[in-house]
Amino acid sequence: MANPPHMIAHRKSWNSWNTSNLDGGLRPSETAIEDVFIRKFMIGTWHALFVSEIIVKRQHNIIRIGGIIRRSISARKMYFLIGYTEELLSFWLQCPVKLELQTVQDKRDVIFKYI
Amino acid sequence: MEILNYVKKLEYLQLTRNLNKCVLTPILRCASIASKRDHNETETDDFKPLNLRHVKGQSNIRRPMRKIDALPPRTQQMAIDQDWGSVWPGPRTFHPATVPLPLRQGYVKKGETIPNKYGNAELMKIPNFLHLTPPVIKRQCEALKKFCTPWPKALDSDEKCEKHFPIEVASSNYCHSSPSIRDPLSRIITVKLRLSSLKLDKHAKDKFLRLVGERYDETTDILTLVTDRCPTKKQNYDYAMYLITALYHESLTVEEWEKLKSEADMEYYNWNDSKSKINVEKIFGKESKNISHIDEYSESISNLMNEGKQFFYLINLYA
Amino acid sequence: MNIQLLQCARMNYSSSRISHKTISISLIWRRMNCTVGSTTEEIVIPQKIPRGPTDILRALESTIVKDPTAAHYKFHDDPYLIPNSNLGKRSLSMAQEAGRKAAHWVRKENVDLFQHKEAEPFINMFAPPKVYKEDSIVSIDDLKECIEKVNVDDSILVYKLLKGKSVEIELEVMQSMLELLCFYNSQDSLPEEFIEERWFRQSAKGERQRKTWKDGAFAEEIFISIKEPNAEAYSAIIQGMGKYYQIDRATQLFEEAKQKGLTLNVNTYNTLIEAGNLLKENYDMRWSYIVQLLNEMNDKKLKPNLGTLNALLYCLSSMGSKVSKDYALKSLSEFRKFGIEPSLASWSFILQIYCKERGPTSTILFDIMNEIENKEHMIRDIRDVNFFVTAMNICRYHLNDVSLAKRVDKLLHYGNNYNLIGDSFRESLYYRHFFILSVNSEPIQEFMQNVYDKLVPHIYTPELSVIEEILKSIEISGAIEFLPKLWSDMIIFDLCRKESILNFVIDIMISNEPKNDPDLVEKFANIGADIYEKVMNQNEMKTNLITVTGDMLGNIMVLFLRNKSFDKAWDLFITLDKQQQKVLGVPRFESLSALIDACIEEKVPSKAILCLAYAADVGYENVDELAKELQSKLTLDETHLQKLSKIVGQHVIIETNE
Amino acid sequence: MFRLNNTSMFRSFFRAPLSTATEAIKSVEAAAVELDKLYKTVQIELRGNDPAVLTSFVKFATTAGNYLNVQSHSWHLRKPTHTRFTVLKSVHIYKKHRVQYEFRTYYSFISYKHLTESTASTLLEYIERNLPEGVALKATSVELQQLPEYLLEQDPEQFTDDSNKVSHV
Repeated sequence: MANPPHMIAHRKSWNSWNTSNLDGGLRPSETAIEDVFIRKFMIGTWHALFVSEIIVKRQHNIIRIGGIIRRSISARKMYFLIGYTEELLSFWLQCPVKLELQTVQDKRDVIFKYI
Repeated sequence: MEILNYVKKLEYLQLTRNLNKCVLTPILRCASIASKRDHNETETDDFKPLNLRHVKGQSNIRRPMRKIDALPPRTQQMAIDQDWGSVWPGPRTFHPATVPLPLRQGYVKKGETIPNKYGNAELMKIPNFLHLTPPVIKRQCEALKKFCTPWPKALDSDEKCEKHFPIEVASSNYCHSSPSIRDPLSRIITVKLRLSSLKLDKHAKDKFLRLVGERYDETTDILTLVTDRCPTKKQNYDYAMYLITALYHESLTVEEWEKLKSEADMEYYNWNDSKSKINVEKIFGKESKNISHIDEYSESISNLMNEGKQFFYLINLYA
Repeated sequence: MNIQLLQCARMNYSSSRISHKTISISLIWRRMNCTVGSTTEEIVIPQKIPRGPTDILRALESTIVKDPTAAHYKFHDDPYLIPNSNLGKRSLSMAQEAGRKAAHWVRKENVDLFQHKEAEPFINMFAPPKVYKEDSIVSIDDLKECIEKVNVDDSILVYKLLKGKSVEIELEVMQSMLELLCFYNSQDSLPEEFIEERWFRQSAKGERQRKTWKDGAFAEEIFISIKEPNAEAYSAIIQGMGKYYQIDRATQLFEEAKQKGLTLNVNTYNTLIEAGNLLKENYDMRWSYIVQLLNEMNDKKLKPNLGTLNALLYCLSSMGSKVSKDYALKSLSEFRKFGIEPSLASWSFILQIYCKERGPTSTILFDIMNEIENKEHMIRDIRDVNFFVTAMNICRYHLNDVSLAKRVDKLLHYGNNYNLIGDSFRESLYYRHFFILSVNSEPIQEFMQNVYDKLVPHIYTPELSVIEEILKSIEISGAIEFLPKLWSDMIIFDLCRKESILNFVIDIMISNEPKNDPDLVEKFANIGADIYEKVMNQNEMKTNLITVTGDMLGNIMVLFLRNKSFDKAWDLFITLDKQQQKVLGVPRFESLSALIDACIEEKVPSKAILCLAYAADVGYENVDELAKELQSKLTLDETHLQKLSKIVGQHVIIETNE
Repeated sequence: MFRLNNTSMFRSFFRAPLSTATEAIKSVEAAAVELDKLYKTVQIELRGNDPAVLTSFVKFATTAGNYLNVQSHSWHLRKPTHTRFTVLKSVHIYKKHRVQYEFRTYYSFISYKHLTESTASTLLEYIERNLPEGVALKATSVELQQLPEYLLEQDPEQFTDDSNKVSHV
């Protein structure tokens, strides 16, 4: 997060992985809008839980959403959110959606550099 | 009325409290520890002001978060000789508690340590191939072998392939990351055909070549047809095959008007049929094959007519 | 629309093309063989290997074995999100399903927002369901679709709407509607996609024999509205009533149909045979009733099926007389003549018939296993899922044979047989039997290595009774090296809330002192510290608190002392001394004397005297000897001696002084 | 001649329907056995943003090909193609200051040689299923076909007739 966008592919990697931005890629605008939608949805649904960017990976018609979250709510609530998010986003985007999360104890665990 | 008074009183109280904060505390800080303790006690005993104006200062005391223990990462329980292909069977975002490797990733300045795998988003971003380790590929291919068939032994070289299978049909399939599996480009069909495999005589070949135009490559003797006007691959394929059939049969038939073909319409200059031959015979007064050096002459004329009056040609000829 | 048309066209094309092509190829081949083939080698084109759309995935899946460190794949693979107890497994997967239900609800509430079609080809599961209201315009096709999609409520609504418009509904649709309503008792069941709820639902044992058929519900309405109901209609309604235990009316309708001279289908007879248990009280009457029904079937030339066999065996299994065994075997062989192979459900009924709790031991399970071993079984009867639990139960209680249990377990893991385990309740019951049987009949080392480590915690989380058995086995064999692992598992599974089990663990640790293994001693001390912390920091608000006994604390103290951590032991003693109202009873004398010995070793006479005072307070007799020992080992000053004399009396000290 | 044959066959069909029916079934079975198509080459073009991912994938795909006994070779384009967008850095003004966005697409190619249809579809499905995120794949297959019957057989009369005519001209 500490690196500006022009450092992408040098010091850090992309947050969205899809084939729309390649030569001859299909649906570039739709993909971008959907990615924004996914990010907003995740931030709102998983309120104050994400401590990293939201990574959206698309492979065939599967969308995998990754990220790091805090352990500030119980595992049961998280499972509710997982079920809800996966199902509703699948309905909306009409692709199978999978969450691939990593939990950390504290916000500070993901910070490795202060600027 | 009473309420107003109350509020005023409150304001007064608050003022004193603020005064306390601004003036007294710094002084008291300098004072001895004992007196400070006394002061704190008095403050807590103090009448608590009702804060109506701004609720911000009134933070309700949070219940201390119950710390929920997580299991230790399961990398610790993994056996050394475990079957990695079963632990990580498919494509998945990296997870530090499942991958027992001491990985590090991230950009740092010189001399600093690269951040480790826990809570590292960079490692989660990059597509990994942890599910495709060499032994796993081998194992999976073994399982897939039952779906494969061997290539016919008799067709081990390109020449043999070409001899027995003169038509090549090329088409593409696309794999994108999108909810739709369609790609308009996949409809295109390219059919290649070696012309010598068709039994064409002189006239038919001539007609065929005139019909196909630049789709025929003389150096390789290959006809290439690209069809993309129909919406599906199958239709385009059928169309291409139809084209070949139509071309073939069309070139075999001889129409009435083809007899009108004159010297100017010939596809190349043929001295034997040309006016030059008649003229030469007229000059010499005998048949052309009896004239000496007639072969060189006819060849030069044909070359000149067929290749054009190119400078290079002349140079080559006389140099 | 266009695309669909094109696809149709394409399909036609391809089918015609295939036949055409193969013919042409064969023709060419013939010629090639005579012209080219004779001079050069023959070209052999291999045949195409037919392959379904998921065959590759299945082939790849076959290379994967179970990973013992991983949780079930329905759980998120993260240390925080992996459930560790039975309760956790249940609540987490149910929470996830609740989230999915919430999403379904959102979609249902906002149908108009989910009308876009992004995917190509479109996936129907992502589309919102069609909503029928009182004022929606419906056609007969809608009704057909509702029946097709097993929407009971919707089909009732659509049916009513159609009736309101007095649309003529053909008999075929009426029949399928009636069948739907009878099968589901005129109400919607749990949707197919919520598998977790099905998995964790308690086996519906309690409500088994109760009448649940809705009298006068829509199913009956439809049945009445069919003019001159035919045999199919009668069959459907009788089966529905039989399924939901409305036996009286089912038989009534059965008689009615018979009077009309209708021939009901086999499944109706099966239902009626099963109802025999409820209809007739006497065993003999039941049997004659069944025989009568079978004869009737024979008269009407109905061919019995597997359902008939299972219904028969079900009735026999609850009869319990000696004849039932004979009847069971006879009917098995009889049905074999018809070419009907018994399913797993039949075998489980046979087991129930043969292996009664108080009856003689029967080894029929060996014969059954020989019959069904090393085969992949498909579900053919809904009660097939009972087999593995029943078989394991018999292995444990009836035969007590671990090798047979292993054979059963092997069969369970053969191919896709694991699908027949049933639900979570049956699964844990199965493993409970298996665990207790193996821990009681195998050496503990082998058990831990072959069974425990492979199945716990992700496939099966042992219950308290199982843990108790394992602890017993550890105690008997003295295999204390497994205790630390078991203890950490117990903490994870949240099984250490019971006082008896805590005491049991402590007792094992006390009575089996690891002599020359300092590592284990330390681990034991840590376990002690865990227990100590647990019992002292209990939430007062909770019910069923663990009572803290002095005995327990004394034992923990000994564990500390064995680990040479005197300070901890001393802290514990202080709390013991101070919070006497909280601690029930007193520690054993041995624990106290061990502490005093340790005090002597540490050369802290004041502490030793304090301890001595405590021992004297609670009234142990042998305090005198301890005091003597203390005096002899340590040189005490005046004040200490004074205190000592106060505790044990002057005589002891004087004696030693002399 | 042809017609005669045809009618006689129909007659026999009616006379002994059973035997011919079984024969018909047999012939259907024979037709159902489908022969493999032959592919001269299957060329795979990969596009991706990250060259490292592409190299890993190419390595995987060639290894998989080797295990399935398919010859393969691979190559990369040395430089990526760039698609650039230049826009104002500020929202509306300051024309001097711009920012440039760029899409880079790296290309890799794999070519498999001599596959039967079963092998090709298996291999393709296997590697497509394992295609990493952010990589697009294009598989071009070149199928070998024989000349259709109707292009080989000619009407002999027409043929000779034609050749005569041409020679006359």
